[in-house]
Amino acid sequence: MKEKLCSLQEAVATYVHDGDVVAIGGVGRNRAPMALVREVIRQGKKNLHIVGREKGMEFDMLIGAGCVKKVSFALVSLEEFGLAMNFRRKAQAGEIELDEHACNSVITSLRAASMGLPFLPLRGMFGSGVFEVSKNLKEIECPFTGERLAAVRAIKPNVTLIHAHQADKYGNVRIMGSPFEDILKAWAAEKTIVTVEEIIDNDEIRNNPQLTSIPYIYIDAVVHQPKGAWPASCDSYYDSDIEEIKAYAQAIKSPEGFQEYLEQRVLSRRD
Amino acid sequence: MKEKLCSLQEAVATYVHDGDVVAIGGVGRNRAPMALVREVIRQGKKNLHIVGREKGMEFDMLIGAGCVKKVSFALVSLEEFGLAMNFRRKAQAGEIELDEHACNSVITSLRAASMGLPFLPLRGMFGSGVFEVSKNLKEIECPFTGERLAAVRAIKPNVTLIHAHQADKYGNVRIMGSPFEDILKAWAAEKTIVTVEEIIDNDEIRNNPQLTSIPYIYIDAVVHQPKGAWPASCDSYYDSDIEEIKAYAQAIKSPEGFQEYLEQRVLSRRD
Amino acid sequence: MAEYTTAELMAVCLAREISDGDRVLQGLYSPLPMMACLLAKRFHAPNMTYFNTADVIDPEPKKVPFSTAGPALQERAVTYIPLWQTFDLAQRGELDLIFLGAAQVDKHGNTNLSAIGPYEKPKVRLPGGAASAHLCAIMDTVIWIPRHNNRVLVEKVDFITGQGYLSGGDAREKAGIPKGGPRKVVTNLCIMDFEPETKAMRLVSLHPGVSLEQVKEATGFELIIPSEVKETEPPSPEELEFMREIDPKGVRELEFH
Amino acid sequence: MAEYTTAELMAVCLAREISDGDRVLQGLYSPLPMMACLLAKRFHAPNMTYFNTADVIDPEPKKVPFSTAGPALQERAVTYIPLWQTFDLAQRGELDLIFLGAAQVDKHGNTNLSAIGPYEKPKVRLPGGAASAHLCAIMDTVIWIPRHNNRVLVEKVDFITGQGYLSGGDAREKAGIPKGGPRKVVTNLCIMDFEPETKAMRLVSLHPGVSLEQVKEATGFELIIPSEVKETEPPSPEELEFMREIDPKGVRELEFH
Repeated sequence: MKEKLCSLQEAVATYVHDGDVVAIGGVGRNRAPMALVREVIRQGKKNLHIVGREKGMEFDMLIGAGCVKKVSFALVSLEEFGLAMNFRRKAQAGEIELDEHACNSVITSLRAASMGLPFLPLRGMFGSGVFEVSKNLKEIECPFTGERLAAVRAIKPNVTLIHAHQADKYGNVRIMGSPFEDILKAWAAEKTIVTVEEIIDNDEIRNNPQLTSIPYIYIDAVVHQPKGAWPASCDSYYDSDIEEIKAYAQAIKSPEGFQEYLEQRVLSRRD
Repeated sequence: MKEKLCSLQEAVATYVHDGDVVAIGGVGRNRAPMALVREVIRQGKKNLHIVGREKGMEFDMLIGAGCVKKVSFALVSLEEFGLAMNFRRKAQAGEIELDEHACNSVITSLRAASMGLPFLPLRGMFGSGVFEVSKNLKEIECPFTGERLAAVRAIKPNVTLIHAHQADKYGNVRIMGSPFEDILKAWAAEKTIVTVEEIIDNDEIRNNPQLTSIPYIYIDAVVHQPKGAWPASCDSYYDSDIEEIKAYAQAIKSPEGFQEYLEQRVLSRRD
Repeated sequence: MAEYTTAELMAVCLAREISDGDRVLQGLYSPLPMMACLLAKRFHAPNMTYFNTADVIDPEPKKVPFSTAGPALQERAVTYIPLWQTFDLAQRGELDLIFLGAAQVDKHGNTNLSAIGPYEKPKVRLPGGAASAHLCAIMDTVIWIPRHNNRVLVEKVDFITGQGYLSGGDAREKAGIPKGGPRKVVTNLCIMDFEPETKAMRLVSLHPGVSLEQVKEATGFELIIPSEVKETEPPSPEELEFMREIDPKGVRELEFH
Repeated sequence: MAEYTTAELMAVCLAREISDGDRVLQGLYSPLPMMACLLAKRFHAPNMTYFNTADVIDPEPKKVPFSTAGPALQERAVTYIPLWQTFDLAQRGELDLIFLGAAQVDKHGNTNLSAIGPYEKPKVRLPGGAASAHLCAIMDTVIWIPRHNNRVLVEKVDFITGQGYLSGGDAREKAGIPKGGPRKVVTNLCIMDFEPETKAMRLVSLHPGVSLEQVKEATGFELIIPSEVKETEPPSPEELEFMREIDPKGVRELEFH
């Protein structure tokens, strides 16, 4: 096992490249890897294809900051705090390519990649416009039963960004709460960066192997980043920062408001 | 949540029926649900289609006892203690139907069922006689890339039999060691019976939800059966009983020897 | 009778769709479904199984969180379960019900959360339909609409994100998605279901104080009005007390501001 | 030089096939591969990743168990990993090596663990090939044979359970399984590899004390004999000491009784 501790800056500089397919952890505003997302923006990465299921502020921020070319998603929203206005504006202006999915079809895309397969079958989908407009969903027949199924094309991320609770320096990661698709995303990706609240000893890992959510083989960089999900929540460590999210929801109502937020809360700061 | 505690006899009488597809937990002689297997034999179940990856004494015993019509398997062996002679004899005599697999194709059969799909794709398999002779493996093409893949037909067990470490009375199960395919088998099956070393309180489950391997929704009967894997091992509770397994390996060298073993060690006893 | 808000009434209407023993999934940004699951489990369906987007089964939260995937919704759960496993369960036909929101719903129960106007050049790009294009095709759904008006309840959705009965009748069977479909639509004004033959939306009950005319005017298509239209049963004092105790911050009211 | 058994020599031969950083899976009923992984990790490949059929990664057992899926092989592991996840990893091309046993192996490295005689009416029904029909098609393998004789090393296997180079040459490519294939065959007499063009088995080294004639006689096909045939390097005293410490009950000798 090799040591993989590095800084946020180094992790993003090394493993995130312009044009990459980037899977992002968490759901809604829960365990979103916000420090990593802000660093991607500060480093001015471009033409990213971002992938996630039900995503919020982090997708909207990357899109607003001009880092994104394509979005594979089932939902982009700030939940009860309002609309992801950067997503909406750029989508309406045709400035981002949308690869719209159902939750389970985008999950299945990642699942196919995690299994090393170019596609996986899925039930449902027929009759939805999402199926009809998609280039990544096709109809197939079961070779045994003749049933009609959807085929879902694999999405293999170049890099996955996640925030977790604990890891040792080799990258044995513990998620101490909802797993979401984070584990699947780490399996599927070529490289995975994890920010963690705490670095723990390898002995702790070995004394409780049941608690290891992602073993070191799937992890390429470990960044010790307490509060790395802020203003998103990190189960049992902190809840989401409602005031900050409201401020964001307010700011993105105009492009100027977003620009100001970006300057003040992202570009002129360091995580 | 409903209480699901019952006796071994009751569990097998209620949930295992002649002709059932039965998935059996454990690997080799590790965490094989031996008490359940012996009870299935005592109740004289017939025409079972048994399913597992790398199986040992429990498959051989069921086959020898005349409970089995069909076997889906990748390996049946007593490992270093010798051959599964009942399996060999009945196979050679054409008295059981063999559905031979690679480990991953039989796992994929169960995985397809656990996903509610009639088949799943798989790489590899081409060039093997296993692929050529199988009715449950076919060649397909990826609808996106054109790649040739194997399609693996789902196997949906009517009932899965597993032995685990702990459960509450509702069937929230903890496997405190190697998971093998036990979890997958419980997901895939219509019904699952679990024997456990210990019954624990529901509060213990709720205080450590990370440790629940199989939630109650997949479990239909919980049997408190300490040493329920004997003579197989149960990780961290006991190792396999080498002397008993050697005795079995010796006994099955002849049909008469097996019959004697069956009488003395299974039929005339209760677990 | 105790006073109650429209949100509280709608929450109990959703809860009543849950039978004892049902397996129900509550999605993201779903405060009313969250309340409905907790209500059902507390009162009439103690053996229902509650799955949520905090990826757990049967939590016992002391207070509900703002985000319906928030950490508080994990409390005292029996297990963590990634959503993909719950979807597998749905695909095996073992999930009984999911609640759906929508920006538009049409007379056959099709829902739109993708785009207003043409899909490729939308006038308004919506957030996306989350689980709907998959789950609506394979299981029963109940749709909740906090703002019943004729921009939301439309003759035909601009885009089918979640499958209702498509063009009605046996259109689902023909499309290859025979199972499930929308069972009820619960709005701030009334409860509706679907007429069995045509699969067109039909009034079931009016909420207390709401008139038939009010509903007709707020509905962008011709709603089937049966001979008998009941009044929706209001929440019981016990249900109200429970909601107010578990949700002191008023998460259930968030969609109604 | 220290005395050693054939099992010990074979274990170090297998270990030498593991490079630092490799990801290696040890299967069921695989005492020598188990020893090889532990040896490699202890000596020349500390950064190899060791997967096993006890469903863990990188255990640090104090003593090895009889069953190579036994509980002792979980000790101080970094995680549990069900085998299906390890197979996913293999399918993604991220597993570097697996060791295979066989009842028959032919000159192109095809292995048989299914049946002697016709498959449908076998003279001898064998236990089955475990992972081989899947993994042999997608990755590198090393075959170990404790009993090198001409009933085991045959011109053509009765049944291909695990794919070697099929009929040789570019047969794998033509069959649609271009990646991987058997790299070495390690027996109780010698080490062999495959001639790059024809993919026919070729002698690499003779174990100390074994003659070329002995190997030729024990091989059921014409083995390619290169101009230079080395002697297999014996285990070092440190390797022997390690094996004897970790395996006092002689699990490594089980196949040689």
